[in-house]
Amino acid sequence: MKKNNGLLQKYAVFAILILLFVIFSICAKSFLMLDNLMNLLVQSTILGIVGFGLVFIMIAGEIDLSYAGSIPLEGAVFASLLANGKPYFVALLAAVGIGLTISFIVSQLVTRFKLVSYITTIAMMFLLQGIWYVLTGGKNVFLSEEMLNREFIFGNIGPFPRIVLLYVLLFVLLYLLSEHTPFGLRLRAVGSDPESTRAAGLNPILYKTLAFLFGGVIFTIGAILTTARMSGALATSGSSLLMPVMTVAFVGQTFLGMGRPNIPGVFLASLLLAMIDNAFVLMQLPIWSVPMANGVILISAIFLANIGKNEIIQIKF
Amino acid sequence: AEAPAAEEAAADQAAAPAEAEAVPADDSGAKVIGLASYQLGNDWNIQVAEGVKAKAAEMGWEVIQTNAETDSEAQLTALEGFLSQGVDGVVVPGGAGPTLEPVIAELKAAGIPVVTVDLTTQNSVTDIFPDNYMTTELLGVFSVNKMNGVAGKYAHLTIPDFGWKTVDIRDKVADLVFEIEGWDFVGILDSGLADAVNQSMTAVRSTLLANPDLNLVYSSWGMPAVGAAKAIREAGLQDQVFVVCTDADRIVLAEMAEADSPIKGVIGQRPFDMGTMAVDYLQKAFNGDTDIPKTAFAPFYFVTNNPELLPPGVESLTPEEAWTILYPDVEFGEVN
Amino acid sequence: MADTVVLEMHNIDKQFPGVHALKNVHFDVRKGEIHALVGQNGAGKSTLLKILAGIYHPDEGAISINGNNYDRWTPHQIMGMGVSFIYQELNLFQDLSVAQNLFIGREPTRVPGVIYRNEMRARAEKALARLDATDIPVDTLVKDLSAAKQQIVAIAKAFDQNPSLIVLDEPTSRLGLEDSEKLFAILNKMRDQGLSIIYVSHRLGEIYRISDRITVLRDGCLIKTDDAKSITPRQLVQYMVGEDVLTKKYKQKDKCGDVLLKTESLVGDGFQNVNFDLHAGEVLGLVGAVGAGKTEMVRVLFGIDLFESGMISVQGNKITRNKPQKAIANGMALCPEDRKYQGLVLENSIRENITISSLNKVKTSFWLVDRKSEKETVNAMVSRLRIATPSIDKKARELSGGNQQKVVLAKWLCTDSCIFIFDEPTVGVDIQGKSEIYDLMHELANNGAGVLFVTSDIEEGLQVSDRLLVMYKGSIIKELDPHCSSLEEASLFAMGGNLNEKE
Amino acid sequence: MKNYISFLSRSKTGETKIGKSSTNYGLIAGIAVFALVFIFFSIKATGFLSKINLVHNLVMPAAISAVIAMGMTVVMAGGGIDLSVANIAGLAGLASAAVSAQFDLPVPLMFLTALIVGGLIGAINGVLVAYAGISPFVVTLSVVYLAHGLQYLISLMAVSGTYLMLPRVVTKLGTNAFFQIGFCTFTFILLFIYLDRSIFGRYIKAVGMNINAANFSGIPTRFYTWLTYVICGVCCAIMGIMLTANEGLARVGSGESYQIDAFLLPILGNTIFGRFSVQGTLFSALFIYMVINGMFIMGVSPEKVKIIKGGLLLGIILVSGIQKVARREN
Ligand SMILES: Nc1ncnc2c1ncn2[C@@H]1O[C@H](COP(=O)(O)OP(=O)(O)OP(=O)(O)O)[C@@H](O)[C@H]1O
Ligand SMILES: Nc1ncnc2c1ncn2[C@@H]1O[C@H](COP(=O)(O)OP(=O)(O)OP(=O)(O)O)[C@@H](O)[C@H]1O
Ligand SMILES: [Mg+2]
Ligand SMILES: [Mg+2]
Repeated sequence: MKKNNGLLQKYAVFAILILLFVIFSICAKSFLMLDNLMNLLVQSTILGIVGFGLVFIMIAGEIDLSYAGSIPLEGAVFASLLANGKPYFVALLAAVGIGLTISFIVSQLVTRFKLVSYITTIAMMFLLQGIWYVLTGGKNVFLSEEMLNREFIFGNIGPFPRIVLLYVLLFVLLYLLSEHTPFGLRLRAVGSDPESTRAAGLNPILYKTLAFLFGGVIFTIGAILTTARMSGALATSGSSLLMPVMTVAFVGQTFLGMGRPNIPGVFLASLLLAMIDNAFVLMQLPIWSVPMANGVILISAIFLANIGKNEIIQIKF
Repeated sequence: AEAPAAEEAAADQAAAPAEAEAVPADDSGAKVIGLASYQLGNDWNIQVAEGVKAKAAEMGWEVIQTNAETDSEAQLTALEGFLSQGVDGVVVPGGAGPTLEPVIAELKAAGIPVVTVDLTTQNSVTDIFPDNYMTTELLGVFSVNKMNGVAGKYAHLTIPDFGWKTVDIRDKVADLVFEIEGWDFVGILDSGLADAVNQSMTAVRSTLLANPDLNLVYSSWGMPAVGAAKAIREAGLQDQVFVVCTDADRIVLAEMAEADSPIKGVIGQRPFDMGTMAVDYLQKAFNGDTDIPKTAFAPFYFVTNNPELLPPGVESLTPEEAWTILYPDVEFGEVN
Repeated sequence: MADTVVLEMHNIDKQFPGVHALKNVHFDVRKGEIHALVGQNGAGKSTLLKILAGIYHPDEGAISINGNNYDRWTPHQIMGMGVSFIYQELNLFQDLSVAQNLFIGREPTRVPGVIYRNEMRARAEKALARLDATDIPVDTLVKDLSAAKQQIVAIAKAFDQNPSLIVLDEPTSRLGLEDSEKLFAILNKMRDQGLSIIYVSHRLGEIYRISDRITVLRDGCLIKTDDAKSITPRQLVQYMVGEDVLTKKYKQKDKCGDVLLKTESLVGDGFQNVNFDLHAGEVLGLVGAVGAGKTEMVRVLFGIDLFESGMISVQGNKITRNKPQKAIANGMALCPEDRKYQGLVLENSIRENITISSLNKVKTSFWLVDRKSEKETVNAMVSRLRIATPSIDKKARELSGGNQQKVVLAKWLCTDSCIFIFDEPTVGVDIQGKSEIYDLMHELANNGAGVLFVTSDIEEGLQVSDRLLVMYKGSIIKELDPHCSSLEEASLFAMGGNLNEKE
Repeated sequence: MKNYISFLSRSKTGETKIGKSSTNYGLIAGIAVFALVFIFFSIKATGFLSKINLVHNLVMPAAISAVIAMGMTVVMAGGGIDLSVANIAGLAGLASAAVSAQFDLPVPLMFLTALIVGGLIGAINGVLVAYAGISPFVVTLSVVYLAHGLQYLISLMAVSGTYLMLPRVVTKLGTNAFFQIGFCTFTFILLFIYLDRSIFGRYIKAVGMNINAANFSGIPTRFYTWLTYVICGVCCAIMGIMLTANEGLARVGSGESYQIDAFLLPILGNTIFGRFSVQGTLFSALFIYMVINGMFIMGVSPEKVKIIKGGLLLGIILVSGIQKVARREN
């Protein structure tokens, strides 16, 4: 009911991003170097892409935390196939196929059986981690440079690493899809009120399923990029993404005062996180200060974006 | 790094620390080195980092330290940061070798020498290891002697598939040693990394229940051994089951100090010295030395109250002695 | 032509757990008629319509639309047949803009797959203009609109789909006089163009004004379908209720007690300069068009929102920073406008809802709830207010609207309140329920409480109140004596006119 | 009570029907599955029924994770969520170990320190959620980072910067089943009374289910929202004490292996019991730990246990989901 379009709220997080950028440029030598900035972009890429996947599902009003289980699994399948001399596209297809299968199962559990997506996808995460173990015998699968063709993914086009271009491309496409197409609008509608969707003649089950499948494909892209970056599939690659990805998805909600899951927010939030990590190392601050700064910046950004709203936000289970 | 490396170990053991004292500080100006720790969650890893920092301070170098908290991607990120920052040298204690290989290669290409501790890489100047082959074998011999030459039944506590090279080697060697001796293997028990004491306590309790005739718990690092000891004491089986492990953490030594402690043999590594060794090798690399071994081994102590169970010629320390050497600032038995 | 049947629902039967909501109901609609569907709360009207919409599946029965028969049908099919719905609980997306709401599911595109925003806005403006609702900005989020405007958006959406049959479930319950009139005009025009309309309402006046035929449901059974002209209002009420109910006139009370509630030049968001007294023993009516600011003022009185300036005094205590706890401690009670989201915790049992504000009275030592005395209190309330439920442990969600309203009232009767504020207590409540609520208000007043009765239905305001305040655009512009004022006079004030102008 | 309405002068109009709310099939199914699994293990897993197994391997670990999950239950019942529970537990344990090392505090004071630290962090969470109106997901996520940083800061007090060892008295207590189970029982009883029987519990549940209606009913919603986080923080601290005493040491990251349990158990309890309740959480804890323990004795490897745990969870949720769908179809 209250008008809440103040400049501060709208641009607070954006302002913090800029402010930190300026501070870091001054305080951290070599922060502004092109090399470092490119590093920073590369480092935010995987986080951001997996975040895009999560946000798509959040736009449809659900959440999917199973990525912490599916990413290592898809990575392992991808890497083992490559290691066994299978062509690139076969490995790729297999990984995507697995991602789609997992997402399809999750989506059916959530939509047809009306299961709460938090708990369903956490259970799924456990299950997938177990399956990962059985499939790999518990071993990390490493790939050599030749098998991986790492250069193909991380090489540059002009001054820009390919992976960064891919990231920006995905960002633009997904932004258009989520904000400017009927599909995106309907996902939002389904997310905000599934009952009314039915009344509007749209099938919420269909749209939620599509959102999960879409998210699943994006998670798979994340899995493949992770595998490429880590030169192999690691057991820990999923669980170490769990928290940061949630962070970018939630912090992203406050960008531009949208107050709802959105793609540009994830993009900027992933940059923000990568920037803090990067600059703190450059400034040689003590180890304990990095998590503390993360916490303080996160909370103050959102505090500023929230001033005047002041109503208790509740979680639906 | 394969088995024959164990042979070279003896020579390096003696040589490395001796040299450490000998190398003088570099006058050619202060260096900046990056220290990209994989994790800082136990005494061992902290001590490596402390060793690096102490030695670097002595040389008047600056150290930039990062902590990946077991996230390989964070460690990779840190190394990429060092690269774009243009540090003079890098020390990498722990981590997943193949993951770091590309960035270490880039560092090498940029003329920045990298010394790793506890992981195998191709493009580093040298990889420093505790001599896990020899130490684990010693623990095996010690255990057999403790059983008067009879093979018994043992359980193996570790963090499966953690990608921690040292632990991997210990696991493999241990299982090999015990298999050759004809021991009965009960199974791998997962200690986990967080809350390892607690988790291994529960695991060992259940194992004792299913295998009342267990004789030995072999633990590939320190904290789970403490959990195992607690579980064994709780079941009143101190006389039947004993524990051997690697890592003379304070908590392990404190546990050993208990009169009825089931922990009988502990390998005390010297992580601090591994840290100083790393800096020494960097110094050599800066000086353009060519005789740097690709794999270097660090010295260790065998800690036990029963030295008679060791093969002849192997020196050992009592827990008190080990404590005073490893933790000179704290009085033995004092908890903090 | 008037006899062509466009919709026929055959032998519809529907059971919910514990409720037989529809029993073998037959219902048909002809081309070009307005067909009123009436019945008390819980009679099954909304259920019948939701079955038509394909939201619920009937246990038995079939439908035929324009001669096509269906045994099982989906919302999509029904919409494809040119049927549009306006539900009792508005089915708008609160987080989407007006334009997005209007065109969800049929978004205009220029480049295939990309929404053509300008076109969408323009068409939204046109759709709203058809209802003379040009004051609704098409880019605002629906949640930022007033309830009345949301209703208009829903209607505009339904009309814009060029339906051949349109279903309206209590559309005027949130509309003001002016907007209702506009709606009737549009409906009449549509009918004349051959459109069929199903119209649900609890307001008898409206039903007779616009409907051609009337179907009466009672307890899930079909009672009567006939031409509007051949049913007298009295008969209609009889069909609905099953017995004869007379509209009572309440006797004017001669003596009034002390001032319980007093405001002086109260200013807040949505109203200004409000002065009035509420005395013990009276029912003070407050009427005004929807959007006049009544709810805003009431929220401030109860401390939900803060006021900007002025003064509130309750039983002689001046209040500066008000909040609900303080208001309740001062003896105030509010039955809010939106009983489902403000009055009740729908997932909680009736018992828990009734005692939530008076737990202090049913606690034992250490703040534990004394379940025995709680049960006694609740049982007494349930039987006294005749709340129709098989058990006090049933969820509030499972009650009909009128009964939910009674639960809210029961909650306040359990507290030590002496000032009762009712904000639109009879919206969506059937005739019998309404008269019970009126009786209760007068009973409270007769026993020495002060009752502030807020309503947009000026007729009931006149019928029930002892004194009547009229609010217009946030100000109280007139105090009327309901016993000697006419409906026309009161409505004129509520619409901002005054007698001088009229002369 | 003032007599504004006639019946209040005690004209009791007949006893009204006292009915039961609709049968909770989830609960029946949950208990049945629990019983079946218990019987299965009793027969198949040697030593499962022994006292030491039931007490030390099943109930004791379940007790530790139940305490942290019960704290989360209170928050969830109030409509919030707290991602920082494990970190608060670790921080409280570490802080108490640190003060005990620094000032040689007696054991009760050491425990008190932990409770104060836990309560304080909980209060910060609560203020930001309830009074500043920030999403609990974001607030508690930030506190995850903050608490983690603080843990590092405190760990600098340790000899070599890793972990702090606890006094021997505490360590002895920590492996004592009475101590562990006692702490859990105590927390359970308090919270059970608080949530299920007291007027505050009613308030919290009303706030959790419909904060608007709670406000209109005169419940100070902000205060009670705040309170749920404080209670949760204190529970985390209790769990931190139980865990660190059990381990004999406190270090950065202590308690993190319980993060998932804290999240899962209340939701599982909610699925089975139909609402957030400490009894549901406790039941879930016992259930999960029974399965883990039984599997372990039967020689299933830890990783397979993970599959079985995930599958079992999915199974239970699926049953509740099918039941929900079936009820709707009715
Ligand atoms: N989803 C549901 N689950 C259980 N019972 C329901 C459900 N929906 C409606 N009912 C019950 O079915 C009966 C008919 O309800 P319905 O909403 O159709 O009445 P109505 O005539 O529209 O009343 P009102 O005038 O109050 O809107 C009522 O007893 C109601 O409690
Ligand atoms: N559901 C709602 N959501 C958001 N704002 C609302 C809502 N209902 C009302 N408002 C706000 O209140 C103002 C007037 O509302 P409303 O029409 O309810 O006033 P009222 O005088 O109380 O009329 P009535 O009580 O007859 O409904 C609107 O301009 C709007 O800002
Ligand atoms: Mg209805
Ligand atoms: Mg109103």
